[in-house]
This record gives sequence, structure tokens and C-alpha cells, in this order.
Amino acid sequence: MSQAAVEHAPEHYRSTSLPDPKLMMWIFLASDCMFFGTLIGTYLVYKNRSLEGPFPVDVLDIPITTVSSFVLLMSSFLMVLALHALRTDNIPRFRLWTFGVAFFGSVFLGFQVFEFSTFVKEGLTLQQNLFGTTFFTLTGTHGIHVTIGVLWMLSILITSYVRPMSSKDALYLEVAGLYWHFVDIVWIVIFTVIYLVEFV
Amino acid sequence: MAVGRQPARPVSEVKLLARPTWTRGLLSWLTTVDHKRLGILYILASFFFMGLASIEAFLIRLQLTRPGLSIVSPDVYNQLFTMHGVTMVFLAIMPLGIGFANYFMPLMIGARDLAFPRLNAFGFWVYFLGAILLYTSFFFGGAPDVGWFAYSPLTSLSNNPGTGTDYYMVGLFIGGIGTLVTGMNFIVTIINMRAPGMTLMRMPVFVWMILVTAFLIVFAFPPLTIALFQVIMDRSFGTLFYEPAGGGMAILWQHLFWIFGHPEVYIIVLPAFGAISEIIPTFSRKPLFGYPIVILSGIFIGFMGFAVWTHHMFTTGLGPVVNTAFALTTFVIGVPTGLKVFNWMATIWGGRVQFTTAMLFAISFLVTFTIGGITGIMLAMPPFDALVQDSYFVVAHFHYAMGGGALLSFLAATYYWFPKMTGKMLSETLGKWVFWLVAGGFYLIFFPQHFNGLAGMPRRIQTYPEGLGFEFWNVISTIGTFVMAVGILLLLYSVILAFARGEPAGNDPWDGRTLEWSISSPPPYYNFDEMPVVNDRDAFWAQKYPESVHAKPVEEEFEEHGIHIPGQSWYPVIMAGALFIGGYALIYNNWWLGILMFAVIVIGSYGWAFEGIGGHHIHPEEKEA
Amino acid sequence: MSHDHKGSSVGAYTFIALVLGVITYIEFAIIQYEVAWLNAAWTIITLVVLSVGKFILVVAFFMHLKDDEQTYTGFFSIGMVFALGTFIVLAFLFSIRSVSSVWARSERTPVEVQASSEHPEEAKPHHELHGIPEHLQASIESEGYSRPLAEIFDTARPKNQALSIAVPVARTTQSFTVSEAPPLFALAGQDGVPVEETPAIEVSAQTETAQGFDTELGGQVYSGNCAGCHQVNGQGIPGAFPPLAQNLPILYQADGGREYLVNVLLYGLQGPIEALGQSYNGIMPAWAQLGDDEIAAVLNHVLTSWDNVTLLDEFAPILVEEVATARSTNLSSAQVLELRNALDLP
Amino acid sequence: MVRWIFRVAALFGLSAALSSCVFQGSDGPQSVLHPAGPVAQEQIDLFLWTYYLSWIVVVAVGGVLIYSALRFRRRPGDDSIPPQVHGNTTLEIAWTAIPVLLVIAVAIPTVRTLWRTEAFAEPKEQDIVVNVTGHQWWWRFEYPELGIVTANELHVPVGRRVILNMTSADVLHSFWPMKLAGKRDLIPNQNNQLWFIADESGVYLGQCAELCLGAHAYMRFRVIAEEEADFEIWKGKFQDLQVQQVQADPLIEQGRLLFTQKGCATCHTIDGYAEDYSIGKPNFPDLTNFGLRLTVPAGWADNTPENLAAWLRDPQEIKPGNRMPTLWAESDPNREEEIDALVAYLLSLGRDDQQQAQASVQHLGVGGNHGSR
Repeated sequence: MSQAAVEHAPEHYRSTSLPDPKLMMWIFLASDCMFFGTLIGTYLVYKNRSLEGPFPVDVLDIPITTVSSFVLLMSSFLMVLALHALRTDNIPRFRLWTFGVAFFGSVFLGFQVFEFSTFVKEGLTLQQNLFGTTFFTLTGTHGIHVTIGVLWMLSILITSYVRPMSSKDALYLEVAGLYWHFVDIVWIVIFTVIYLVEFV
Repeated sequence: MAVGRQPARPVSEVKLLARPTWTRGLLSWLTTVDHKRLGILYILASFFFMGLASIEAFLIRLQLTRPGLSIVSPDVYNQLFTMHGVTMVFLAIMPLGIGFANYFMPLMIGARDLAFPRLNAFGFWVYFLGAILLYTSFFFGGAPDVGWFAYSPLTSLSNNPGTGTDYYMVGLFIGGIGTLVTGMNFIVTIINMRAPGMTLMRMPVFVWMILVTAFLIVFAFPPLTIALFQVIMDRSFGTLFYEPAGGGMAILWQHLFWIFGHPEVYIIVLPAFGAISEIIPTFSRKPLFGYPIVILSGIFIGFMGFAVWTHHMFTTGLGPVVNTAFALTTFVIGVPTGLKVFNWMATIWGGRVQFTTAMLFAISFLVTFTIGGITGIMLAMPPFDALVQDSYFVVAHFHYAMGGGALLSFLAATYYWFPKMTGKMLSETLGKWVFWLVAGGFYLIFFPQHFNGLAGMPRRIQTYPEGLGFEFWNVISTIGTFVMAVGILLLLYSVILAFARGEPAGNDPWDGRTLEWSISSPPPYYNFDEMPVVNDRDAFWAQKYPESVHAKPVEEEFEEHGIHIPGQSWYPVIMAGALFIGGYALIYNNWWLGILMFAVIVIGSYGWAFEGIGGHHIHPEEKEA
Repeated sequence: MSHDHKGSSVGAYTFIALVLGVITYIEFAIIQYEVAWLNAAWTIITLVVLSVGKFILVVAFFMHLKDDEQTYTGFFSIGMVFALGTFIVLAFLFSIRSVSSVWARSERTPVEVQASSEHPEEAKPHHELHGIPEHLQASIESEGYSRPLAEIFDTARPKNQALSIAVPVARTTQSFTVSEAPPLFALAGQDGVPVEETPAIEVSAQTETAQGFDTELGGQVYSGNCAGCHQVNGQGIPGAFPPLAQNLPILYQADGGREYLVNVLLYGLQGPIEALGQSYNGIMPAWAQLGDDEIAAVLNHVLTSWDNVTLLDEFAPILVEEVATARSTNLSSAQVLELRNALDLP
Repeated sequence: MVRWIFRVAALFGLSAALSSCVFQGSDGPQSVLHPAGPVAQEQIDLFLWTYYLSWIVVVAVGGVLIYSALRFRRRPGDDSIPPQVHGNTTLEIAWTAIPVLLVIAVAIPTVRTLWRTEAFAEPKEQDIVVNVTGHQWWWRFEYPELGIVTANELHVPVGRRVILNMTSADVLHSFWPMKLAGKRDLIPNQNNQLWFIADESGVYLGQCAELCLGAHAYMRFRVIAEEEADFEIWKGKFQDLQVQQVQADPLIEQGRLLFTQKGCATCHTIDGYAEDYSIGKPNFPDLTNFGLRLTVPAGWADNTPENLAAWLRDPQEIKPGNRMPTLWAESDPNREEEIDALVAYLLSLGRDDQQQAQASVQHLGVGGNHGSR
């Protein structure tokens, strides 16, 4: 029996053409649907059941949230551009757009921090009422997802300086991208269900 | 389906910790990523926790033997039945199924490991350490005492100021993460790593059931995880999710828990179905009757598992509309379950049935599960459920369905697969004794509980007054525990005996039908010398007796460039350890420790990501040399 | 890779992004500038349709599901279907539940039904007690459901002290208690931050020894007469019997508190009081049948037990003479309550 | 072959016989198999229907299983390979029909019974409405229309519908009067309804069926179904309550004073204890007319002077985990004397004389057997 240290990456036999990491990510996202489904479901169940204020209509700020939603949507747009750039081996563009994604994500997080601190100033804390409890938990969990995404993007960006990247590595950016877009679509749902519908 | 090749993983190594290369010794087990070793770890851990849960059950039964006993105080009693339930469901039977799947699913589909070996190791260590965390509660202020479904508001800080509930929430939260990643890993493995020719409809039923189970895990655990998280938030940060005084609704916890909880029943029992679907054909020397029907009904059961959750809540006043709807969906599940039983019986019909211990357990499973199913249908009738919900009738029912169903079939699986895992045969003579003691003891314990339930004995009471008609059957039930305990001890002895001087098993002691029997016992670490090529259902049978199944040769072509054995890694156990310690930080609200562990996890995930490919290549064609 | 160039072009991406932006603006506009011809139902439908549109655009084009392997779409759809199905059903269950519970609630408290629909903040469920004398209602109000939140979260949790299984690590000693843990989003001095700062309990090395009072007698009197309600550990029973531990030093140090304590024992106390943030409305019987020495001894006992003495700036034992003096005043329990209310308690 | 069929048949005959023995034997006071009201009757009838159906299934499945396992067992030396049958579509369709039919046969009566027993009951004039509140670990019963508040013992008139509006003051409880109706959970912030009718007079046992920690096992109750006249008498005791001034019997008078001195009054209400009496909490059991109670505490033991004294002496001994304080230190020299006085006082409440209560128990025809559980 001969054993050789691995010098080149081995190719495995696979019964489908679906890359493992990408398949994994999709399954994770399917699972994440249930995570956010539970959080949003809890929010809906407790909607209008807070015993004392501040109530959603007192604190939610539609114009600001619209801007932050737009920022997050555009980060998604930059994400596909980055992937496209990497696939076409346009590394400078890829770096630019990846940085853009991380930057826009950070801007979104900045909006969220601003929003949270405003709410706290207006008397809405985690412990104040059911709205505070469910709202902060839901948007906070989403914020943590965004944070992880930003860190992921920055990691990819830094990696691209440490070692050369090419279109062969597109899969890993694509997987990160899937995650990023998912965070985006969750926000689309949150924006509608929590923010907009409240003011109908 | 097209055959693809995985793109190369980028080779960029930032080595914080070198990939370990031990092949034996404790450290090799700690850092292993081999699915077989992890499977054995899962099975051993499951049996260990099952032993603990049995001791708890034993104390419960002793306490209930006679009215008015005080062998354990009410508080300790509450802890005992809570830990018994939690352990059996989360730490023993479910991981046992996962363990068998871990060991045999790759072998059955002709794979050399799971798709993500390190993630698999991570899954195990997280489960194991989560379980340990849960059990340390006994030493730090008392175990959880809120029942295995921990109904709010019993779990709120005002009603339960001790740390037991925190241990429950955090322990299951951590353990749940492990199960979740393992479920995802299983799906990718089954989709992507089947041997050439192993189409979906040629997969062994066990693999199919594991696939369904994995999907159930992936979709059912998130609601539980979030619900646990909400209670942790309530207890650590003073949120109001389940605080009635703040408007929180206790009933929401029940919904979220059972949205998870009912699929959990199938997460436990579907692998058991799968194992039975392998054992019965093997010992009948016939293929499984109605293969597509068994699989479809498994999928259907899994799907419907998400649509029946409020049948655990018929008495919570949901109203007749909801109760009707969920009673009907529950009845519907009876149909595919019945179909499965019929198909198993039809498999026996016309076969050459060999009464090995495994087969005896399998047959007893059929009977037991049928009884459990029938009482299940009874309990699905909301009016009757109102009469006996939370009584010993329910206790008897779910022990027949989950305890009898899953446990008996996993004992069958143990007898069936033990030779493959160890290369030694378990004594059949002792095995018959084990069977009659365990199955007999089981019936002695749990059948009378139906009667006690009908006599009006509620579950979870530490004692009961005399004269209510509970006395006789409680004594019988306790006697049963002794019988079953003897059986289990005998099994233990039998295992030791097998290691000491068991007969060598050979590759294929049962004349098996699936691929795991085509390789040596125990299997080599690389599983298959060369990638098996599958040309029929029951792949190994078709290789052995091609004329009996008119097997057609496979059309898929492939070439193999040597076998890559994934390298061991420190990171799974480090990350799991960080989660474990972080769990204590969460329980005691020690944020500095929490931040520290969080940092370890962040650094660990970078180390994990940039660890490099590791492992080594072997070339099977040179193996003989 | 085969699907490398399956994705759309940059132009297409830009177009999609533009559409997404426009949809977001439309959503914003619908809410911000009231559209006269859209009623509430149609607004919600429009919003849902628009956001579903955004969702599908992102999923189909940005996540490439439109051109990618169907397996991904399948898996993701299963997740979405399960999540949507489960939680729509869940929300539905709660909505029909609330219908029937409003119905049922009208049985108990007809007033609340209207309140719950109009002003959610007033829908706080409380026990309307039928057939209870009017004057009992007040004490009922202070109990159970109607306890204000702050009260519930700022007071020590009642712990079931009845059974003793070994509890070596109490939550309070090992770590933060919840009220001590800073709320995640609260700023100092705001709601949720514990108002009362419980003084740190430090086990003092020099335990106060008997200084001119009879410790043994005090202990006997206490266990014979007081421990039934105030408990051996001086913690009382939350909601029923006020604690003596940590509470007495506060009373003692208040101006006139010393005399008040003597009077409580001699003449009893009845009516609503607050102790350590929890309200009580009970009765303290008069203990005039005890001798002056017994009353003095038990007072000194409770003031020095359970680390109480460490909370006192200075402590002079209560004298038998003081009790004798107080005995001559002949107060009623109502007057004692007035005395208490007159105390300048923190 | 025939021999085996006989054996299998004998086996099932035996188990069926055994099982019916069990049914015969299960006539305990909490057995759901012998209901005392139409609601429980319908519920158990549904069970019995399914139970008989299930015997068909068990016999069929078990019979075929055992028969085929024995008939097709491998004989020694037989290494032949049986025909590798993969399935049979006709058969599959046929036996899909079997569970479908069975399920339909169960579903139809289920839905019918469900709507008859669980549909929301609108209170009519002759109905008795009771607000039930679950507490750790006792029950509060309020009759809003009658102005009665009591604990742990629910008096209802025979033949009239009793509608319970239920909620909980702390954790979940479940009200389970098994002879009269199935259980319903008591949930904070939620009002649940349960209704039943008692067909005959008698004392019916019940118990909390949802884990509520501590003294959960001891959280029992009684439903006392009385003829209309007796119910009126009971009602009258509450509605025409006399304020009890100083009692003639010195022992009872001592107990009356001790009731406040020992702090009992801080938690427990006794209506008519004194003028302008304004203490006692709704979160603790109401002791008005305590002498009429059959049991102490919360349906655990007969309300005899001995049991009551034992309960007062050491509540944790009788009902571990409960919240009643121990009022006397072990060494207290006055303990027994004061307990006697309190017992005398409490048992005098609502009773015209000592014998009357006993008589009323006898009159209900429950004797010590059921009452003592």
C-alpha cells in the first residue's frame, strides 16, 4: 500500500453535478427559513399584544428603514457583480465589489445600531413589552446574520490579497453570495411584515 | 443523473494547529473524522446515556411501586422523569439512529465518508458535550424538573429560579446545533456521494429513511432552537416571551415545541423503520415487498409529521375547529404507517425466515409498533384524548411507539450489525435470552400502564393515595423493570463475551443484501478497495445471486484516481468544547467567559476554514502489494 | 464549470437592481403618502405582492435559481413551504383562538372585550372577582395578574423553600441575578435598570456578639411566634409575609423607625405596605401578650440575624425600658400604619 | 398448519379474555371506564368503539405475522432462495384501502363526538357557571352568579349543566374530573371552557393532570354532585352568612383569635370572620364554611379533626412542596393546644353542629371509601 501526502487537491467522485458546499448552503438556507419563520411567527403571534407602550407605530421610522432596506438591496446587487467579476477573472473589480458589499452591509448595520439606540431612548427595550422583546430578537438575529456576512466578505477580500484568486474559486464566493442574498430576502420580508404593514 | 466531479478546494493553509495523524489511542478518537469511528462513538454515547436514563426510570418505577412511598422526594422525582425523558429522546434514541446512520449509511451507498467529515465530528462532539452539560446539572444545583417538554410558564424565572431549567435550555440548544449540522451533512452525502449506479430508487430503505430523517431534522430543529433561545432570553435578559405577567402566552411554547416535537417522533422512529426494512428482508431472504410504497409512505409520514403538531395540545382549549382539523391529519398518518406494516409482513410471507435474535427483535417491533399505532389512533380522537391525556395511557402509548418501536428495532440493528462493526458474533443462545427478557420485561412494564391510565392515574405524579385501583398494575410494572434490567445486563455481558471469545464473523454472516456486507468486518478505514458499481437494488445480493434478480450490468463509467482519506482535525472538538464552556457562561450569565469562548469559536472557524486539505492518498490497486 | 456563464449579464443585473429599488420606493410611497383609492386591505395585498415580487427577483436572478440546477430550487422551496405553511397556520391558530377566548372572556369580564379591541394597552387581563365584597377588590388588584411589571421583575423571585434537595450553587451567589444583569439595550437610569441598588452582602468577619441583650431568649421567641410567617431564614413569603432580612435595617435606620418597630410588635399592623419593592396587604397580629423583655429580645434578635447587622451603620440594642414606655401609648393598628407611612423610607 | 391456527387463536382468545378481565376490574374511583355524566360517557363510548375495532387489527396483524413467520420459517439445511418478489400493485391498492376504511370508521364518530362535547357552550339560565382558577397547588372555584367563592370542592346540582371558565394564576394546570368529562388545561392569560353534567349525586374525584411542580401529585379536588335541595342548602350557607362574633365555646373562641394571631388571616379569607374584615388574598384558598369541606388539603385526606391537626402541625409532611408555612416550632409548648383550638374553630365554620357534616357525607352516599381518597 502506498501512501502519498496530498500535494494537489484530490477530485472526488460525485453522483451529481451539485458541488457539496453549494448544496450544503442551500440546505442551510432552507433550514434558516424555518429559523426566521419561527422568529417572524412569534412576532406575528405577539403583534398587538403588548400591554404597554411604546407600540410599533410610536417608534418605527419608515423613511430611514426604507433607506437602509435600499442599501441592503444594493449590497445584494454588488454581490452579483462581484461574483460576475470573479467568474470573468476581473480581480480588481471583484475586489471593489466585494468591498462594496461589506461596506453596504456595514452601513446597514450602522442604520440598525442607530435605530436600536433611538428606540431605547424612546423607552423601548427588550424588557419593556412584547413588541420590544420580539422586535429586538428578530431584527437582532437578522443583524447577527448580516454581521457574519460582512465578516465573511471581508475574509474573502483579505484572502484574495494573501493568495491569488481566479474564476476557479468562484464557487466559494457564490456560496457566500447565496448566504448574503438570503439575508437580503429575509429583510425584504421583515421590512414588509414588521415595518410597512404597521402603518397601513 | 449526471456524474460530476467536485472542484478542487483551494489549497491555502494557515496552520494554527497541524492536522493530527494519530491512528490509535485516545487522541486519535478525539480528533477522528472517520464516519465509522464517529458512528461507534455515537452508539457508545447513546448506550451510555440510555443506561443513565434507565437508572432514572428504575428509580421512578421504584417510587411508584406502592402508594405513599417516599423513596425520592417530589423535587428529585420531577428531576428524574424530566431527565429520563430528555435523555431518552435527545441523548439516547435519536443519537443511536444517527450513530447507525453514521456508520452504515456511507457503507450502504458505497461512499468512503460523509461529505463533510470534520462537520460530522463537530456534530458528534457538540451533541456529546451538550449532553454532558445537561448531566452536570445534577452536580450544580439540581437537574431540570420541568418535564421533557418544559412547558412554559413553568420555565420562567419566577416559577423556576434554580439553574436546572437553564441547563435544559442551553444543553438542548447546544445539542440541537450538533444534530442540525449532522442532518445537513447526511443530506449532502446521500445526494452526492452515492456509488456509480446507485440511483435514488436503488438506495437501501435505511438510507432513504435517513434521508427523510435528515430533512426532518433540518426543518424541525430550527423552531425548537428558537424556542429554547427565547426562554434563554427570558431567563438571562428578562424578555417577555413566556412571561404571563407581560402578556406572554404560555401556549406559544407548546406550539413551537410540538412543531419540532412531532417531527422529532419520526426523527426517532424513521431510522428504526429503515433498520427493520433491512433486517426483515435479510432474514427472509427476500427483497423488501413494495419498496417504492415503503419509501413513499416514509416520505409521506415525514411530510405529514409537520401537519399534526397540535394533537399534543388537544386539551389546551384550541377549540373544536382546530381539534377536528388536526385529528383528521393525524388519522391520515395512520394509513402510510399501516402500509409499512403490511409490506413488512408481505416481505416475510413466502420467505425463508430465520429466527435470529435480530429477526426476533424485528418481529417484536412490528407487534409493539402496531399496538403503539393503535393507541396512537385512539389518542388522536380529541374526545378520548381529553379523558386520558397526561395519564399513564399516554405514557404507555409513547413507550410503545418510541420506546418499543425505536428501542426494539435498534436492538435488532445492534444484533444485526454488531458482527460488521466488530468482526465478532454475538452469542445467539444468549441473544434469545436477551430477547425474551427485554421484550417480556418491556411488555410487563408498559402494558399495565394502559390500564392504569384508564383507571385515571396521571403521569408525573410522585405518589398516589391508596384505593384508587392503581396498586396492582404498578407492582407488575415495577416487576417488569427488573426483568428488563436483567435482559439489558445480559446483553452487556453478551457484548463483553463476544469481545473476549466471540466467533469471528466473516464478511457476510447473515447472507446480507446491501453493500456493507461486501467488505471485511470490521471494515477497513478506507471502506471499499475499489468503488463499488451498483446495478440493482440490494446491490450486494445482486452481485452474489445475479440470476435471482435478473440484474442488468451498470452503464455508468468512471475512473478512480486513488482514495483520499480525509485528515484528522483538532477544530471540531475545539469548537465543540468552546460551545460547551460557552454554555456555562450562558447559564451563569458570565459574559466574560462567554466573550472568550466566542473568540475561540471565531478563531476556530478561521482555523477550520484554512486548515488545508490534509489527509493522505492511498491507491487501492497497489494495496495488495 | 458548466454553470459559470449561466448567470445573467451585468446589464440584466443592473436592470433587476433598478427594479428592486423602484419597488422599494413604491412601497415606501404607499405608506408615506396616503393613497386615497387604496383601502387598508388592498394596501396590504399590494405590499405583499410587491415584496413577494422583490423576493422572487432576488431568488431567481441574484441567487441564480432561474438558471441553476432544479435540486436547489426544490430544497429551498421545501424550506419556504414548510416555513410559510407552519407559521401561517400558527398565526391562524392564534387568531381563531383569540376569537373564542374573547367570547369566553366575556363570561368573566365583559368590560374587557371592548378594551382589547380598542386599546391593546388596556387589555391587561385581570381577575374580576364576582361575589367578592367590594372592599376585598383592592387587595386582589395588587396580586397576581395585575402586578405591575416593574414589581415582578425587580423583586426577588419566590423560591420554593419547602423541599430541600442539595442546592450547593445558588444562582444569586455564583453569578449575576437577572435584575443585576444589565439589560441589553437599556441605558443607565432608564426603565429596566434596577432602581434599587441592593447593598452588597459581605460576610463580616466580626460577628456581632451579645451586647447587653438576651440572644437566647430572642431566638426562642422568634421561632415560637414569628418564624411561622416570616420564616426561619427571615425571608418571609413574598406577597404574603414581608421579609425581615435586609428589610429591617431600612426601617430601623429611618427616622422614628426604632420606635415604630417596637409599636408594630405591641399593637400589630394592618393594611397595605411595601417592603423591598414588593407590596403586602396583610395583618400583623399584636403581640402585647409577650413580656417587655421578650419583645426587646426578639427585636434585637431579628435586627442582628441574617447579616442584618452588617447593613446597619450603628446599632444600639433595643432596651426593655423602651418597650415599657411604648406600651403606655396604647395605639391602634391603624395608627401604627400611619406611623409607618410617616417614616421616610428610601 | 391447522394446529398453528388454533394456537394463535387460543393466544388471542386468552389475551382478549385477560383484557376484558382488566376492564371488569377497573372500577376504581378514578376510572374513566365508568363515567357518571353524558360528556364522559360519549368520550368513553368513542374509545370503546375504537377499542373493538382495534382488536380486529391486532388479531389480523398479529395472526398473519405469527402465521407467516412460522409457516415460512427456514428449515434446517434449507439454503434455497425464495422467489425474489418485489411487490404487487393490486395488493398494495387493496391494503391501502384497509387502513383508509378503518380511519374513516374512526374519524366519523370522532368528529361527531368532538362537536357534541367540545363545542362552546353558551350559558343558559339554568346552567351553573363556575370560574375555576388553578393555583400551585389548589383550585379556586367562584360562582359568579351565586356570589360564592370556595376552594378544592366543587358543589354542583345533579342534572344541570355546569360550565367552567378556567384560567391559571401561575403555571399550567389541567382540570380532570375523569368521571364527568375529559380534562381541559388551565393556562395563564387564556380562558378555557369545560362543561359537564352529573347524572347522579355523589362525590367524584379529580386531579390536576399537568405538571405544576412541587405538590403536583397532591393537587386533587372533588366534584360534589347534589340533589337540587341539598345544593340549595349548601348555597344558603354561603349566601346567608352570619358575622361570627365572639364564640361561646372557649376552645373555638381561642381558635378564632389564633386565626389572626398565627397569621392565618393574612392569606386565608373567611367570609364573615368579623365586621369590616379586609384581609386574606385571592391567591390563597378561601376557608369560608370550611367545616363543610370533605377533605383537607386539596382533596388529599378526609377533613377529620385528626387529619386537619396533622396538616396544621406539619404541612410539608402531609403535602410535600406546598406553600403553607409551618406555624409552630417543634419545641413550642403551646403547639398542640393551639392546633386543637384552630381545628375546633375551622371545623365549626358552616356547621350547625359536629354531627351535621358527617350526616351530609352519609347522605351523599359516598362513605369513607371514596371520600377518603
